[in-house]
Amino acid sequence: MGFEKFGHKSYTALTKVAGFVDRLVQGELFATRCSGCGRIYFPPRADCAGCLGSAMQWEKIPEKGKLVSFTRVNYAPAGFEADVPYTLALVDFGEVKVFGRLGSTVAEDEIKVGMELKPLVVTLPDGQLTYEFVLGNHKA
Amino acid sequence: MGFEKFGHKSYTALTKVAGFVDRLVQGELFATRCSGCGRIYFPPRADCAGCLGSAMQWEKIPEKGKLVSFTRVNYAPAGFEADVPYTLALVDFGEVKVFGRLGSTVAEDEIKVGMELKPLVVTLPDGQLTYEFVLGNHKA
Amino acid sequence: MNKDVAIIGVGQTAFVRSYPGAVREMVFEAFAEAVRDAGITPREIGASLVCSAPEYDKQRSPAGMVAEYLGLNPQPTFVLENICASGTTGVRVAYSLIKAGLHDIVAVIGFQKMSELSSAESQERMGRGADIMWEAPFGTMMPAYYAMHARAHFAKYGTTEEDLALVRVKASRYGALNDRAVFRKEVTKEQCLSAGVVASPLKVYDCCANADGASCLILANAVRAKEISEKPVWILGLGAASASMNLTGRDSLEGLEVTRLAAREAYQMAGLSPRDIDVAEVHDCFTIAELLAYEDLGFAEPGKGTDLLRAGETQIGGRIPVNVDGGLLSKGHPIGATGGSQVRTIVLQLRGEAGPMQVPGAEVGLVQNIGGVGIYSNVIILGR
Amino acid sequence: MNKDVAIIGVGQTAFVRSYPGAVREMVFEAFAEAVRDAGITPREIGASLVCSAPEYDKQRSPAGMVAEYLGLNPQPTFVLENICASGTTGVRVAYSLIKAGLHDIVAVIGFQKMSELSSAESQERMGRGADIMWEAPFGTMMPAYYAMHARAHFAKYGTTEEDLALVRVKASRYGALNDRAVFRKEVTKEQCLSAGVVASPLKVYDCCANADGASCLILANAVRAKEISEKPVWILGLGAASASMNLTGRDSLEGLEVTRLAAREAYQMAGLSPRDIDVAEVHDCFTIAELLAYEDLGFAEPGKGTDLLRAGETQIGGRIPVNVDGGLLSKGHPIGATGGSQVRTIVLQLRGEAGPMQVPGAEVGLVQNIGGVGIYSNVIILGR
Ligand SMILES: [Zn+2]
Ligand SMILES: [Zn+2]
Repeated sequence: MGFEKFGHKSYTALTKVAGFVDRLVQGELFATRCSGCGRIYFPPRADCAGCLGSAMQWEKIPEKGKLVSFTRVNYAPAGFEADVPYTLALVDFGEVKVFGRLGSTVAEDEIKVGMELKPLVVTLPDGQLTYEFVLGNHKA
Repeated sequence: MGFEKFGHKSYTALTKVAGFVDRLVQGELFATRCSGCGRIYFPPRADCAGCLGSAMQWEKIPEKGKLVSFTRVNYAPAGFEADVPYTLALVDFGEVKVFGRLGSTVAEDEIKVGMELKPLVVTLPDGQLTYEFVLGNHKA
Repeated sequence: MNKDVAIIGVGQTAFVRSYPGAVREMVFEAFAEAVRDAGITPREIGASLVCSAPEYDKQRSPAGMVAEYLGLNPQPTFVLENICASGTTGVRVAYSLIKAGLHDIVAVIGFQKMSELSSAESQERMGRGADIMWEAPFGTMMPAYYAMHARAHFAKYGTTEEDLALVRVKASRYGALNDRAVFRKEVTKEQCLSAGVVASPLKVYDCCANADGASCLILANAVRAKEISEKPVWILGLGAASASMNLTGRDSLEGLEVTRLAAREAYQMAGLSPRDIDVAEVHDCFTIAELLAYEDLGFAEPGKGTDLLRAGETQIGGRIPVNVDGGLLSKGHPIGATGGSQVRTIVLQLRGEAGPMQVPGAEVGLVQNIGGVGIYSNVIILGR
Repeated sequence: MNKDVAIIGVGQTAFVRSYPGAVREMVFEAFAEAVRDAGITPREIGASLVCSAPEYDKQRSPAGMVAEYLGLNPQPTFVLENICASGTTGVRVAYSLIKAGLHDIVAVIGFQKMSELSSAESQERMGRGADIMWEAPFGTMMPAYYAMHARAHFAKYGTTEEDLALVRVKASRYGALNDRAVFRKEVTKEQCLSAGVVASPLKVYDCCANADGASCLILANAVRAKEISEKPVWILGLGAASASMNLTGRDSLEGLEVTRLAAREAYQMAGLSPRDIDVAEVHDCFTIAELLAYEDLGFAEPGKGTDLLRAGETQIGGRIPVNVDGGLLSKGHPIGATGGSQVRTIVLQLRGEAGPMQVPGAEVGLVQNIGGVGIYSNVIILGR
């Protein structure tokens, strides 16, 4: 349990990487790195697809990423209708990429593929935890 | 539409054999017979698996059937909880077999594989239509 | 040339907004057409593969229901699922069952009755097609993912919304000729460009139409195919691949590596190259997907798909006509039925029976069928 | 003797009431065990087949999620469904893909996390496993159907509730020895007979335990199998059949014709007869199903299964030991994982690695796996 706290809407409660949420509570976004072979994973995982080991260490996502692509959506699946429009984005942090939403502080007309972004952990009004991507000079 | 009126709980509204329900409304239980090759089907069908024709005629289920097997169930899926216990049965009417429930007028201790039964159309309290199997001497 | 397994019969219902009957009755239409087309009886079919995305169906384990209704008991039957690519995975598995010697003749049956569920139920399922742990919690849907691929292609190659509109204009022209298509109106570039935005840069006409429908293919081994069929269409090449469900696992978004890999395998097995293809059906669930397919299948160099499109080379009369049956965009996309419908179109083309959509003299055709947003890809090369 | 395709690796999680992690993490356990058992790396696996009854999973199209987590991209992957028989259908399809030459090594992955859904959600799905037009509207569930088969067998052959209890007593004895079983208590005949009635004449201990679990099998062609494995277990025979979903389409209820047909095919392909089988795993989702299997598989004449059972001939040391791993009854029945688990048990038996459950000197084994109430049946014969 614990993982149901992650996301605007959660579909999964039980996972061995529920520690991800504990770190969100601390305001930090983490990947996992395999202690056996050194592969790093985002999304975080309990098991390594490379060496089949299950010893993982948490590792913080860097502060500087680059926007790979994005879209502003006007339609949403059940449970997200009240959120539209919002912007989904893929951001490259070097060793890992991260998928999520762009923060509303990023003006629509300044969004550009290749722009620099950083992750920001956000607590939603209903208490759910998530993260979004904001400008590098964003002050929390 | 129309077929949603069939059964204690319906999962299907649209079918080309919705005429089955019209006949239940008349108090009668029907099979379909292929006009092309003469095969008879229960459950009724719009299409013949034998000759691939789609011309079907309605044909009444006979009044005399024999109990093939039965079970009295104490647990039920969602939507049927209030009905338990009830008795499910398969009855052989010669050219076709019919699956359904045994009427509550059939005493539990007289139920025997091989006994003679006839179909009886029943309107449920919520207006749904179904049929059950009752003793040959049952008066409607 | 591989001539071990052939397609000897094809069938398809009209794709419609809402089929006025039960799933089994809809499937029967496609099946009866395919069986008649093949000139066989259901008894001769050794196994049936039922291709469907099960969350859209109320019946659990629809293979049992379908086999019973079609008179395909006691032969083996099972369900195959690769979301939108289920139908062509059915072809791959049918080919294998036949080539392995387990069956002589196999039916590949695809269906979806999208109208079976309420709109609220559909909306609920749509969110669960992405990784439910890591992407679905952000509120994701298919158009958003393809929109991100489009945006990446725009950024790298200068592709524009007008290019996407050209794809839809072409699809609508052929869709208007196809009496099995759900969307039969021609649309103009201006209509496409002025339509509402679904997920930027994709607008309403960039998205395919949901539809109810069924398709059926009958495959046979070489001996039976030659006995039964005057115009068998041979499976020359098969390729299949997968990619990470999470976008984070993709190397780039400007194309689908999954299609490049599947295509390489299919060309290799067939001993053919992109230049040998006379007509193709590609998975245009969104306009951008057709452009990506031009490049991923080798019809154009990376970034040059727009040149091919703008020059009209993917229309009838062009170098490589693509989706001349209206594609998913206009023909409609009943998920489990789509792959079978694509294959049917190519089979009719290679037999010279495609009517107003015929590509003159087509001898070799290709089908590309994608599941999810590039999670699965199947490429099939067919020849006379 | 057919020695074209072998099983070179097997894995299984413990079957448990509620797995304390995500589906992908559960599947990983079985997969890692099978890959290590085979002595290969995931890269060598050409395709993965994911066997699951999808309505129990929140993730749509779990093949994509599973392949990503297990490092099986970019190889092809898809979902196969035959309800409870999904896993052995996976074996049939993997065999075909390999024998057809499309892949050298294929992983068959089965799973179900029954605890993923709430009890109310499960109850809702249970009603939709029967024909939703003609049987589900009466309120049907699996135990009711098997109860009707039991009642018919009782009426025709004089079988009793005590006979059914004997099946469960045997299962519980072996389940207690199996550290992967969910139910590890021994139960007595008296406990069985005095338990509450679920659907007459079936009582609580006549029904298998729901469970969470995953299984994995690695299959390879003959060349690779001999290179990689010291103890390959060969697929000697395969048989599969289907029956009408509606009970009205069955000729009789005293046995399952679907198993008789699948068995005939498997024996024929293997060139073997029931007398050649040293150990068997049969689909005992309910006690009556094991009795029917004795007869349908030819271990006993019709109506004589009870003689075999009462004489102890289906225990270790008897003529044909059956379900000596506890069966579905005690080991548990995580739907998509069940077939793979049955095959794993026979593979371990034929390798002589079954520990306290070992049947001495077993050389030929058989698996029978049923989907739904006799809708689908697969029979597989394995040999060293
Ligand atoms: Zn590692
Ligand atoms: Zn007929």
